[in-house]
Order: sequence, then structure tokens, then C-alpha cells
Amino acid sequence: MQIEGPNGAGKTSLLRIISGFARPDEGNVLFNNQNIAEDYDNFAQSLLFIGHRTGVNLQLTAYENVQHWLGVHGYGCTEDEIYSLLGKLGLVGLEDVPARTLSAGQQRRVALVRLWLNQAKLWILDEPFTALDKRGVAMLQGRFQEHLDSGGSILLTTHQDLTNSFSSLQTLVLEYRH
Amino acid sequence: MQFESFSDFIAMGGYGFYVWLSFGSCLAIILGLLFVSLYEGKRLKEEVKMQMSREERIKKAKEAEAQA
Amino acid sequence: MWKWLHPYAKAERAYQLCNTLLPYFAVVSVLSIVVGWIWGLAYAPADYQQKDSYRIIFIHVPSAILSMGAYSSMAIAAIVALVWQLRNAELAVIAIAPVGAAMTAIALITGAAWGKPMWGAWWVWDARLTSELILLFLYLGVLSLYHAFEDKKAGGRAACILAIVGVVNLPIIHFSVEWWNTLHQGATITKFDTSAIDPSMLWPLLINILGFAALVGAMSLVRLKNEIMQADKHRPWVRQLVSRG
Amino acid sequence: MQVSNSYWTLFCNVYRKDVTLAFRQRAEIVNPLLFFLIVITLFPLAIGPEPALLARMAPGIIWVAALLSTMLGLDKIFRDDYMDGSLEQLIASPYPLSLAVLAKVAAHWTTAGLPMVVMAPVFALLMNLEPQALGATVLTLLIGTPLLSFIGAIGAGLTVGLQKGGILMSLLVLPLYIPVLIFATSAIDTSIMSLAYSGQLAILGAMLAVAFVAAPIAISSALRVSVS
Repeated sequence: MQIEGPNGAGKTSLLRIISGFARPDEGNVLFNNQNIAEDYDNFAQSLLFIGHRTGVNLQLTAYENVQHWLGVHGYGCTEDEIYSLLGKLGLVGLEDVPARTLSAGQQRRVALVRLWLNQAKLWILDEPFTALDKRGVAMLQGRFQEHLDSGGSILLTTHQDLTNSFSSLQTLVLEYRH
Repeated sequence: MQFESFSDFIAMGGYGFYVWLSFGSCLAIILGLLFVSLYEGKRLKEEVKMQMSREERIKKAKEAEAQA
Repeated sequence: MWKWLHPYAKAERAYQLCNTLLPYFAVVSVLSIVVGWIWGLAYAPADYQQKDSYRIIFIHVPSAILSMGAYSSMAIAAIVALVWQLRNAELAVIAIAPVGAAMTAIALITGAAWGKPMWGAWWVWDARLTSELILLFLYLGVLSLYHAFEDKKAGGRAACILAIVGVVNLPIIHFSVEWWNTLHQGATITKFDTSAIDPSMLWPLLINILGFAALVGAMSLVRLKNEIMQADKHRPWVRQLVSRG
Repeated sequence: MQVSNSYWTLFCNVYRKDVTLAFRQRAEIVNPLLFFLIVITLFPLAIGPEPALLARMAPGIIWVAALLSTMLGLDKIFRDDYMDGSLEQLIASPYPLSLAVLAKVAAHWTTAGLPMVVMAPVFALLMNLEPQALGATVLTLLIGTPLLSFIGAIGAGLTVGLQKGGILMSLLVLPLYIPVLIFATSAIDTSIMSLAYSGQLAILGAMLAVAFVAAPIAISSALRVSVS
């Protein structure tokens, strides 16, 4: 599902409420008929969230960042797998330099490596295409398709039109209201 | 030679602990700093080498991409 | 002097100069420290008042002198760096600072180890000791300021300014602390007269001072080499140097 | 890719990250220590170098300096993670947030409190502290500094979302430090008189035990508020 709307319409706020970071003023967020506020850790198991702030530490290297994220979310992965994934995302030779020396697009790619390394059903992505080049966007959409095919769902905001045609695409348009 | 025997030399007329503490810590600090400095130099050289091989790998990856 | 000095403004030449000078400093320092220590520890006569504990003098006095000597050479390098915009002088400041800090630390530790048997306390707030401690803070301040900067060029300039501020401040600190101490009439310490020192003790002391001076030089050169390489690590000459092995 | 489901791995990962970062920027460890040393130097300069006077004031001075220098690093515990979004990732992890928080507090203690405990004998020397009080000083610091980290982290968690939280955090945290200060200095004072100080240590230990259980929960709810 894609969420559209002008700046300030509340796209990010909506995503943060659905992810459980912010509390809604009214109502509840239900996942599989379960209120997420009641058993958040259980909901978190099926959630992958990548926000504006991507969670990439600039002092650590790309590899260390991925490694840390895996550890925090309880996934295990071999060094070779991480290296080959980083290579696939165009970060060859940049795996072991501090992330602050990378460009904005490269830092975004380090964050997006997670999309290849998780078993979450629900992906919530806030502007995932920011700073990515065309090839990056295409690769990301390819990954979206794989995820949808395997039965997952994606909730994202973007200002770009999706170039791939996703058969199950739904669009929610938020309007700015005073 | 001021001392009759080796054990006299170590005892330093009863001040052995203080004298050897001074000389020991002096030696430790100097050798420590020297070791750190030399190690830093070695690490720097390795870093430059790694950077060179990294650039080599990036070049190769680009070439492979261009061919594909 | 310009004609002679100018080529060394280039990093590569400066690096080579370090390499040429290093063996001399290293040999002189190792030789004179070994000779000075053996002479001082085993052959110099014991002091009739302080007995054998006075032998700490053979490292305490050289390190104290060199802690100040290193600071003045660091400050001179800082002035050169700021006035003539010499990057290498800036790097020299950064190279000398840890060595000077080490000398200060040695002077403080040996002073404490000497003070315990002589005054009965590891540490007293005497004017000299206090200013030496403040000197250590100044060194560490220069170092941490430099390392706090992401941009090492700006960091080098900032460190130079701090080093110069420190050298202006140093006499003020020293005199104010001395004044403070006489006002407070704190722990009174009788320092034994160094000028009346017997030649049989003076010679090993002088040799040790020479050895420590050469040691400070040698260690600074080693560190300067590192700093030059670090600053130029993207330049071709460093790459050639590294790939040559 | 396999799923490993262990709380211990999470703890280790978070702990390792924070300690690695601190060691990579050595200033983070060294600067609070230097600050500690300089604060201690200021006292003899201001009140005079008489050993007896200093010895009388030493416990108080050492502990006040310890309080102030742990404050320095507190702001950093969650600030960077909040700024770069790692905090959201920690919250969105399937593990309890309080466990990650415990790891972060442990890392803070390792890099801020532990060096102070190790250096304590040197500071005690500078202040002419009675030798029989040295053990008490080290022990109170050993039990007291983790307590400072726990309490401080609550303040840091509450203020991490604010633009200029630094001073506000000190205002929140310093009053909470007062009980620790009272019992720690009283333990050292008692030991100077060569009396048993196990009572004060027991109280400090009890406070630490309570903090160990309660503080992570308080910190994690503070963080959830700050992030939203």
C-alpha cells in the first residue's frame, strides 16, 4: 500500500503511529486482530521499519552497521553473506570504511540492506527512495515484488511514482486539513 | 661499584621499592609510547594498502558491470 | 636559511629527513640512557643525606627539564606553523605533544616516588609539583583538541593556537602558583641544592639529560613520520612508499 | 540466515557497539577523567594545600568531582542513537527495550565509571586521604558509579528528544544523586575514623539492586515518550 499526500499531510505521523512509536489520539492499531500496544514485542517480530532517520551509525562501518542491526533483531548471518549483499547493492570496497565517509545514497543503501536480511511480514518504509539513483530505485522495486510474492505486505510513503506495476497496489491519499 | 652484592643493589639501601618504581614506570611509559607510535605507523601503512586494494576492487566491479 | 629550509616544507622531503635523522637520535639516546642509568644506579656514590633514594634524580630531573623543553619546542613549532603556514610544523606540534606529556607524566610519577620516602607523602601541593601537573593538563588539552576535530587541518591550527596560549600562560601560572604557595605557607619542603652537586653525581646526570633529550627527539621523529604519512595518505608518494614495502 | 533467539546476543550486541564507539573516539573516555582530575586540582588551589585540611575534605571533593564528571558523558548515552534512528530500531526489535537499555547503561559504566574507580587511588593520593580510607573510597565508587549511570540514564532518556536537554538533564539528575552522595561520603568518613562502614555500603548496595531492577523499566518508558 502506498500512502500519498502533500508535505505536512501526516504521512510520517501515520506510519509512526502504525509502527507503534507514537500513540494515536483516538482509536487503536490492530495487527492480526491484536492491539499492538498490548503485546508490542510480538508485533515487532513481524515488523521492519525504516524511517527518515535510517538507524545507520556514522562512526561504524557499513559491515558493522548491518551486523549490529542483525544482532538487535535476532537474525544471524555469515560474514560472506553480508559482504556479497553489500556488493550487490553497489557498496563494493566500501564495506569497512566509516559510514560518515559515504554519500547520502550509499548510506541509504546500507540501511536498505536490511530488506534482504529479515523475515518480517510487514515492511513500513518512510520515503525509501530518498537519495537513491535510478538503478537503486529499480533494484528496490524488484525486492518489493519478491517480498509481495512471498506473501508479505509493504506500507510506504513516497513522492515518486512507482515504475513497476504492482498488481496488488493500493493507494491511500491523505489531504491537508486545517 | 657502590654495592657489595646484587641483592644490595636491588635493595638500594632500603629505598629499593621507590627507586625501582620510578625506573620501572619511566621505562614502561617510554616503551609504551614507543610501541604505540610504531604500531600506529604500521597500521597506517596497512590502511593505505587496504585503500589501494579497495580501489582495485571497485575498479574491477565497475569493469564487470560494464561488460554485463 | 630559507633556501635550505624550503625544500623540507614538502612532505616527502620532510619524511626523508626524519628517516635520515632518526638513527642518530636513536643511537645517542639508547647509548647515553644505558650508560647514564648504569652509572647512576650502580657507580655513582650514595648521597650522605638521602642515601640511595636520591638515585631517582637521574630520571626525575631529565624528565622534568625535558617536559618543559618539549613544550617550548612545541610552542616554537606552533609559532612557525602559524606565521609561515607550514603544514609540517603543525604536524610537528602534534608529534611532540604526546612525547612531552609522557615526560611530564614521568616527572610527576618519579617525583611522587621520591617524595614518599623524603617528605613522607606521595604528593604535596608544592608550587613546582602543581605547575608540573598543570603542564600535563596543557599537553593533554592540545592533544584532545586536535583529535576532537574531524578536519585535521583546522584541528592542527587550533592546537597550534592553544599551544601558544599555553606558553604565554605558563610563566603566569608558575608565578601565581609560587605566590599562592608562599601565601598559604603549605607543606614546607627543603629542596637540596642542585648546584652544589658533586661531579661524581653530576656527570651521570648530564649524560642522562642528553639521553632523554635525544629520546624526546627520536620519539618525536617517529611520531612526526606517522603524522606526515597520515596527512598525505592519499598522495602518490605515500602509496609508492607503502607498495615498495 | 538463521534466527537466533537469545537475550544474551542482544545484550552483547548493544554493549559491544557502545564500547566500540567509545574506544574509537578515545576522548570520550579520557576527557571525563581529565575533568575529574582538574576539578580535584582546583580545590587545593582554592582552599590551600594544608594536608590536614585536604584530608578532611577529600571524601566530599572526590565524590562531587565524580558526580560532575559522570554528568559529562550522560548526554551521549542516547543522543546519537536518537539522532540517527538507531533508537527506533531498538524499540522495533522483538526483544524487550529494557534489556537493550541495560546494555547501554552497562556500556556507559564501563567507559565512564570504571576508569574512575581504577583511578581513584591516585586521586585519593592527591587529596592526602588517610590510607585506611582508600578501601572505602574504591568500594563506594565501585558500588556508587553504576548507580550514577542508572539514575543519570533516566534523566538522559527523558531529555533526549529535547533540543537543548543538557542543562535540564543536570537539573533533573543532580538532586537524584544526593542520596548516593550522602551515603558514599559518610562511608568514607566512617572509615577514616577506623569504624565499620558496612552499613552505608549495604544501603548503597540495596539502592543499586533496586536501580538494577527498576531503572531499565523507567528508562525504556522514558525513551518511548521521547521517541514519539
